[in-house]
Amino acid sequence: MKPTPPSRTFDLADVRARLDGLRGQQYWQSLDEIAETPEFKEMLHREFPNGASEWDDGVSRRSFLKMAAASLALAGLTACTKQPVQHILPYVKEPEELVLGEPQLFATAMCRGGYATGVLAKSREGHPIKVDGNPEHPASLGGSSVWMQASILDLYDPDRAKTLLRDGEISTWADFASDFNRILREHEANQGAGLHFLTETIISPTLAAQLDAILKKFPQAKLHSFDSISRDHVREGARLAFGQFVETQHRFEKTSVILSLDSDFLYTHPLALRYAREFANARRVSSGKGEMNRLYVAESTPTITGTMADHRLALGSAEVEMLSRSLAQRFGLGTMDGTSTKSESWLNALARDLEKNRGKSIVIAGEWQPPIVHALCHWLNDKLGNVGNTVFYTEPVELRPTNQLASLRELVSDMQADAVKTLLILGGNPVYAAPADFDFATVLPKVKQSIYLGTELDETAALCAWHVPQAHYLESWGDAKSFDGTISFQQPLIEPLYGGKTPPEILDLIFPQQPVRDDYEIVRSYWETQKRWPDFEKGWRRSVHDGLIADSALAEKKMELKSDAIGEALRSHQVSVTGIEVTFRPDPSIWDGRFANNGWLQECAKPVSKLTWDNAVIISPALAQQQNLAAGDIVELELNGRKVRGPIWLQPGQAEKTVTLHLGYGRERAGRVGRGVGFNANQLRTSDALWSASDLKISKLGEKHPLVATQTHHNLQSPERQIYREGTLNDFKANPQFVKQSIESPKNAETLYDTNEYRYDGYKWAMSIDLNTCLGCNACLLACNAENNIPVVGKDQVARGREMYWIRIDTYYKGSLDNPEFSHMPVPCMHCEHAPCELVCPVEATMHDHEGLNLQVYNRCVGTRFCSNNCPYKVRRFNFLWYADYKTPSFKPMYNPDVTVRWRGVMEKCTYCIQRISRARITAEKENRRISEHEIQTACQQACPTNAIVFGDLNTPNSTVAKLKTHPLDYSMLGELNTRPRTTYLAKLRNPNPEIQSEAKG
Amino acid sequence: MTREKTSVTALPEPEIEYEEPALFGLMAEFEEHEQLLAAARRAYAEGYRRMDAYSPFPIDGLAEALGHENSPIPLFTLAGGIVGGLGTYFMEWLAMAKLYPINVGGRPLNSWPNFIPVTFELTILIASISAFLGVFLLNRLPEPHHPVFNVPEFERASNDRFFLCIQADDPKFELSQTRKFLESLAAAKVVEVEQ
Amino acid sequence: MAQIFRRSSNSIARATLVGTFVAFFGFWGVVYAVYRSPYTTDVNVPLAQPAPFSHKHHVAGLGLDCRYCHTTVEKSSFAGMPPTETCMTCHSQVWKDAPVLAPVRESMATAQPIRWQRVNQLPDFVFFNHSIHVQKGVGCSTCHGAVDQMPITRKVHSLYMRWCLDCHEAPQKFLRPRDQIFNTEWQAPEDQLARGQALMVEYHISTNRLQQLRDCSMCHR
Amino acid sequence: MDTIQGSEPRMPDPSKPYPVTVLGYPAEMIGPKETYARVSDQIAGIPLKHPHPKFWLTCFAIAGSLFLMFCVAVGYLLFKGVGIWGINIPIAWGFAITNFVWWIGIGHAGTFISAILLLLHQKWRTTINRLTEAMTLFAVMCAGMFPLLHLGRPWVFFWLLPYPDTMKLWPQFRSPLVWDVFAVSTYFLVSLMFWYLGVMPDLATVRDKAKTKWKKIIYGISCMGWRGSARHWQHHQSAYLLLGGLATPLVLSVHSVVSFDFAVAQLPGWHSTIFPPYFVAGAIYSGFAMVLNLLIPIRRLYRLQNLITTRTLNNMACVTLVTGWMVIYGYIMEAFMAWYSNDPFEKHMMWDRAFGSYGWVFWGLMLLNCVIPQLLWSRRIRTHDLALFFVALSVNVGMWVERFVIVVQSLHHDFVPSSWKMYYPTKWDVITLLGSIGMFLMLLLLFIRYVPMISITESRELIALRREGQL
Repeated sequence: MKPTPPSRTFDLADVRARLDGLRGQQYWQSLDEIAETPEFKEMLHREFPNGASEWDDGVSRRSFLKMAAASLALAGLTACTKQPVQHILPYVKEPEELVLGEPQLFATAMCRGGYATGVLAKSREGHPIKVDGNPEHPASLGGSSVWMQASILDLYDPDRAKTLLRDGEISTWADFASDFNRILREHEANQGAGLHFLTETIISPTLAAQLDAILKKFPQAKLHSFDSISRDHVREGARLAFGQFVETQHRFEKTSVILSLDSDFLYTHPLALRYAREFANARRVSSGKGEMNRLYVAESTPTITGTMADHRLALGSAEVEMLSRSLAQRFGLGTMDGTSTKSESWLNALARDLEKNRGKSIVIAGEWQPPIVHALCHWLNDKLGNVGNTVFYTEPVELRPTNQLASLRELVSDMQADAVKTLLILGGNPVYAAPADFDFATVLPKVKQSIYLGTELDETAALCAWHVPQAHYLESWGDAKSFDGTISFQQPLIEPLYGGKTPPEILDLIFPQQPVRDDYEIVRSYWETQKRWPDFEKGWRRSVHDGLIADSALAEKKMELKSDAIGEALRSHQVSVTGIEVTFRPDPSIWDGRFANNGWLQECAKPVSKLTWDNAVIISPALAQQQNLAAGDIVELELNGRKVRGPIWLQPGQAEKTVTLHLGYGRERAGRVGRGVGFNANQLRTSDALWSASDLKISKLGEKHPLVATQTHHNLQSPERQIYREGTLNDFKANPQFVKQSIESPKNAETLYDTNEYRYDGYKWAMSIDLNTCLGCNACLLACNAENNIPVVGKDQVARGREMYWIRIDTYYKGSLDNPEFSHMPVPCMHCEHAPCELVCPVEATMHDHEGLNLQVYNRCVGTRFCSNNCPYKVRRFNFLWYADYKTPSFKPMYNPDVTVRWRGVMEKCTYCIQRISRARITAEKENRRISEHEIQTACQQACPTNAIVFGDLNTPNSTVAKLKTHPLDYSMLGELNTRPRTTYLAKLRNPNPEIQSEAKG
Repeated sequence: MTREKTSVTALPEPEIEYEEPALFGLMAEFEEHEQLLAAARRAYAEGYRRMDAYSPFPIDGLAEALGHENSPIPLFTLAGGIVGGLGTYFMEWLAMAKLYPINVGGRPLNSWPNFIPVTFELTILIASISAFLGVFLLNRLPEPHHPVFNVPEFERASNDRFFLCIQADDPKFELSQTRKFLESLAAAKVVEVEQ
Repeated sequence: MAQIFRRSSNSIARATLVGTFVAFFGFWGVVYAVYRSPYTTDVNVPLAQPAPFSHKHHVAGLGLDCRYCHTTVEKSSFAGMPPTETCMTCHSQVWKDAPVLAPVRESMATAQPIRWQRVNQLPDFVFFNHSIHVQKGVGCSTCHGAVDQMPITRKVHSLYMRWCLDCHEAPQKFLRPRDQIFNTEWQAPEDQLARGQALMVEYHISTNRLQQLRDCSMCHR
Repeated sequence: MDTIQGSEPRMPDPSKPYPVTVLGYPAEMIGPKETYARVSDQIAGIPLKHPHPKFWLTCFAIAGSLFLMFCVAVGYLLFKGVGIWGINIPIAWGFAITNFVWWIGIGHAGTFISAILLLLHQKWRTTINRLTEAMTLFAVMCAGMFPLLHLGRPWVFFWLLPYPDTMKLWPQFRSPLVWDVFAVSTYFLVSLMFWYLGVMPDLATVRDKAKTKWKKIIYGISCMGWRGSARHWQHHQSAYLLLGGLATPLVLSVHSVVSFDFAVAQLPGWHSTIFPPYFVAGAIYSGFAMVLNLLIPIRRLYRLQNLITTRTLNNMACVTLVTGWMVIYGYIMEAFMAWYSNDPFEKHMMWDRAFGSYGWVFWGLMLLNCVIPQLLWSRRIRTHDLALFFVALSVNVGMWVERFVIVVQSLHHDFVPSSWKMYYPTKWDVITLLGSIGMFLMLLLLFIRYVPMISITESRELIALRREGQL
């Protein structure tokens, strides 16, 4: 049933007309849908001519016929085949404390951009299978980021660097050690002149100490550090405001007004997990207290933070600076000329609101905003009396704070001048990530003795003489600070799978001592010298056990603000933007590309756009209309001479004249997953414009590229469709029951059935999801993937609508096309008590148990898929093909042994993590007691940084979930169908500023 | 066509022993089914009992004319239907409510409305099967060999001719007598049927 | 026309008709029988093992407790298989150089595990937990049979779902007092049902829990 | 005696029109000159001396090759999984179920004609019931395959049957899919028995007309030694009548049960009480259309106009028209209910059906199923072979499209917009559909080649009746 080919082009005026036509609380979804251009429909045909992929699956017709015959035979036999013979291989010497079949938890730490986040890693039969936040750790508080959850897959990634390479030839650690010694001996002569080190942001005390020692030994040696998502602007901003590097810390718990100037503090900030928790706590509304904070966001492209805003302005990067300037001006700093008129009234209202909430507000700027904006934030926070209340300063967390861009530039110029004899690159991937104008790829080969320590065979590895595989953090000992300064420890859960090494181990070779020390000895001996604990052994063991040193957070520090300097800076350079602006941002899934080979992250739908397996040229609908562009059009972007090609994506809420490009894609040398996916935005990114630039030229090439989003309709169609319910804080105060006013589910008595036939009087599991605090950050989705062995299906299958997530996050748009309101809605299985799916299953493969769980029995399922058709929530997932990866050996130890790996042709869905329930139940049963409330957490609940998901037993009096079910905002999705869902929602509340709201109405 | 009722007066079977005759019987051939019907009536009135008529299509009243009792097939069918219906519902109830009771979407264990379709279908099926098998049992089919096939003309019995065959083991059968009698029935032809 | 068929063909025809009918159902009957036969279930089929370990000798003869080797049976889902060390605790002294123990010594020497053939195995989609069964009064021999009488270990039950349900539907038929769990000679007393009922109370197997024992989620996840 | 030349069938003479009744309807139910012998010769002659081997072989070659494609498609399906089709979540049912419903529908005409019309003493059914019953059998065979093939794990289909398995589990008798299993298999078996009872005496005729030994033997066995004795006929007739009586509610039940697959579900566009009658009407609609599509060429090629008369076609056309209107009523009711219920989901479903992504399919359906068949109001169309053939064809296609709309369109926009997707069939979907048609035709061709395709016995009865002046 091919749809008719596109008859008309994408007409946004028309779209607008339609939108204006919509009345009341109407949501809409992707623009394709609302404009009803057949692009999306077309896409599938063009990219995947029907069934094409079926032939080129590497199966020749001949072998296919053979196998077909085989499978037919199999088909006949499966009824009565014998199980294959298995073997039991017991240990020769059994390790202590290991109980086969029981999980072990270890506290360790994961670093992103150098900053540590404490994690608890779960190990089964000696191999790690899951990573979660460490509740004791201030940077995690138990919450997870997508990267934490996905890191487990990186550990078992079959494409990791497996061997030492010397000029591409397999080599040995011994060879490397000797060669490295030779190199060092050369340098000893000249005190290390020409010996350069390139590291990422240094936050590990041990590493820092080693580097100090090295500099002592080789005074001429040079250290450089570079992180492609660097915080240079933050540093410079602080220097501008205070004359020195300081770290700014925020306390969102106490705030009532927050202004984010292009800052994604809920997602990308090093302390995001904690900020998210604090932010959510200040936002959660119980029937008792009717207070919540108000978030203003000005940003160029919708981010997680932006979607949570009560008032959001879609402004280009430069416009954000203008905004901050004119805001500062309102508080009496500097004079404004380039006033951004369009947001005048907005700004006034905001100013008044900030003024009203002195000492209870926060102004925060994004890493990508120029130093001046950060300085202005410091000034404003100071002016508003926030410093000391909601904002305070500490010593920098980094151990060698430096302007990374400058330091990289220095390295590059040295290399060009052939001044670099030996370059030791510890991690990172400079060849891919360095600014385009540095042309790292061509200068690096000039260095004869280049050594690269990296996890994968990436672009940098290819150009270095030595490539030493780097150990995954779950394989290594180490230490690092988290953003608040808390010292955290890494401990390995498993021997390096491929003999990977850690930076300390490499650096340690510089001080030849016999025998060569491993990372454990290095880290341990460093801390031994620190004299931190009276009884070292005790303190050390304790800290390693906890994964951190208790209250080692940095102390607050009084700072002297240099207002005149800021004013001077304001005057000295003026902000201006001409033509179309381009902004570069780390990708919400694969960050700066270091996660490019991670299938889970590639496939997980990006927070707002729901794109998978691609990055795109994100433009505003208005711009698209102007340039007559539609989603999927491949365009050529030109930025002062540099060119790159990519597909267009229309993003409502995108700043009108700003194009956003996500970094991390277009990797030429990554594993089989990440290679050649998307386009490389770094090719436009130059050192003078790391985050944004003006005068971008867009030219349409007339080709198309299929962009695959898991959600193509962001529109709730009609107000009667009360799937997502929301209101304002004032509505709520006026009438706490306002959610209930709308359609409600039938009461329990309203049934013809005997209500006593099924009484769930043992446990009665249920879930409550708070739409008010859900950020839509995907952590739950990734956690679910890891916990439940959910397969990656690939772009083609996602395009066909066959993604396998057990919990999905729906995003609905509401209001104007240019600046809509966003709503996130996580949807797992509802575990309906009157489950429609169960009724229609012919073989009892899905049914209820006595605790009210809606079960799916894979081994009984014959795959009629009727259950999915009859599921109003469409939360069931089907193995249309053989999705589970049985072949790749390295994945076997990753699978959660408590969860069946599903085979072809069976239905699957969220089980409320039944394996965890069973484990807890067995433990409780053995002790003849009830399961206590916090014994069971579902994977999604555990991962959620804001505790938006609550799971528990309704029969446990005043359990959190039982309480939430009585919350006035509680409602069940599609309850009117009398499905009696066990998963219910707390309606969303927004807290708009009355002034702005009224104006918007008027 | 209208059915003419013929009063059947059953004569008592004489208990005289006959040794197996080499002859199966005498067969008269007719051209029209009315003739056959008439002949059958005459023969029955004459007192012949062990006889049968053959026609290329069913002729109303022929069986009665020959004094065949009504077919018991309706009873078979009824019995089959009852067994099928009750049996099926019982099976469903047993499986769903007794042997392995499972909470399916909160529906009652004995969800009788949902059990009706299968009950209905199997009622029909088993009833039909009994009717079908009835035909075979009562007609003692399959029976590819039968003396009447020895008569060359008989091949038209499935085409356009009608036959009446009086069997030799009929108590009233007497070769010459019976032959005369048959010829008197305006039969196109009378032939002997060997065993 | 002449007769096409001989007289005998009548009986042949009928026989064939009935025959096909019987054959059809007979075939499925056979399939069903095979599926339940030792051929498929391996019940009572001794498997070849690298070393001819005899439970009869170790349990009945020497009186070793099950838990001496299967250490985690009370703690974990997995009963535990003895590491080579455990064997060597004795066999470094007794039967030092018995040829049959060569594989064990070799394993110790080369630090390579012994490859035992698995006797009782469940499909991957069945999650069985030893500890809870032991805890709730299901004795070893209830499922594993009189291991103490097995020179070579074999399976004694099909381990089909139907078999599991026998107990999950009516535990009272099988439950034992705590102190008898590891007693391989334990035999059900005449009044087992009554005792079983009492034990169910003792083990907190309420009616609700009993029903729950038949939930699919008990074993399939 | 040489059968075919023996009785030259009477061709309608274009110069003078066929005899008509007072109302102007074609009068002939069977050629006037027909005698017992002539019908026997003509009909039994076809299996014995096949008159048109050339066209038969061509058709068989085409049907056969389609069938081979089908085998390949099925092989690949079993080897790769249902993922080779275009289905996804939310549209988890695609072509397979559409084809299933379509074939089952087609399978309805046979039993309708042979059973219901039998009970209603519609004599004109006599000369077509054999063929339509055969068609029913083959259509149901095709239909029956799809529910099995569309399973994710077809090799465990037997879990849908009740038997004491090693898991102590039973089929879930609340599920319409289980009802299907029983409904379809019952329908098939009953139709088979009904058909065989009918064909048994005719096989005897063929046996007696056969010249060669082997033909005699084969037909002799297959007719079970039928002698046409009064006792045979007595039991035969009573069983035949009873089966007719039993098959009648069956015909109505089968498609009702099939409709439950949808009506029982909660989905807007499926969850509707009108489905059972609406489906049954639709089934007979498409069934009659298919019969017309088969009869018209067959009676031409085998020159059977003297038996399958224009009157027969005319009557069938009338039934088609009537059932067509029942279906149209169904459509109207669906739309009305969507509006009347004022249920947002129903309303959107209806709107989307007409103006959404699949709107063009819907309007196509309207054209094929509602507009074109109105031509049947005209007698000239009803009695004109070619015209009638194409109208019937449009109905057949239309009914397939209707099922597609019900299955796919309803699924692609259900309750929660976030999961709305499109469905695009792959080449495998198409091959499977065509392949099943190939299989159907192949079986049918074999049937008309080796089995008398018109009931000789009942034709004789017609003649007898005429001779008694009862027609």
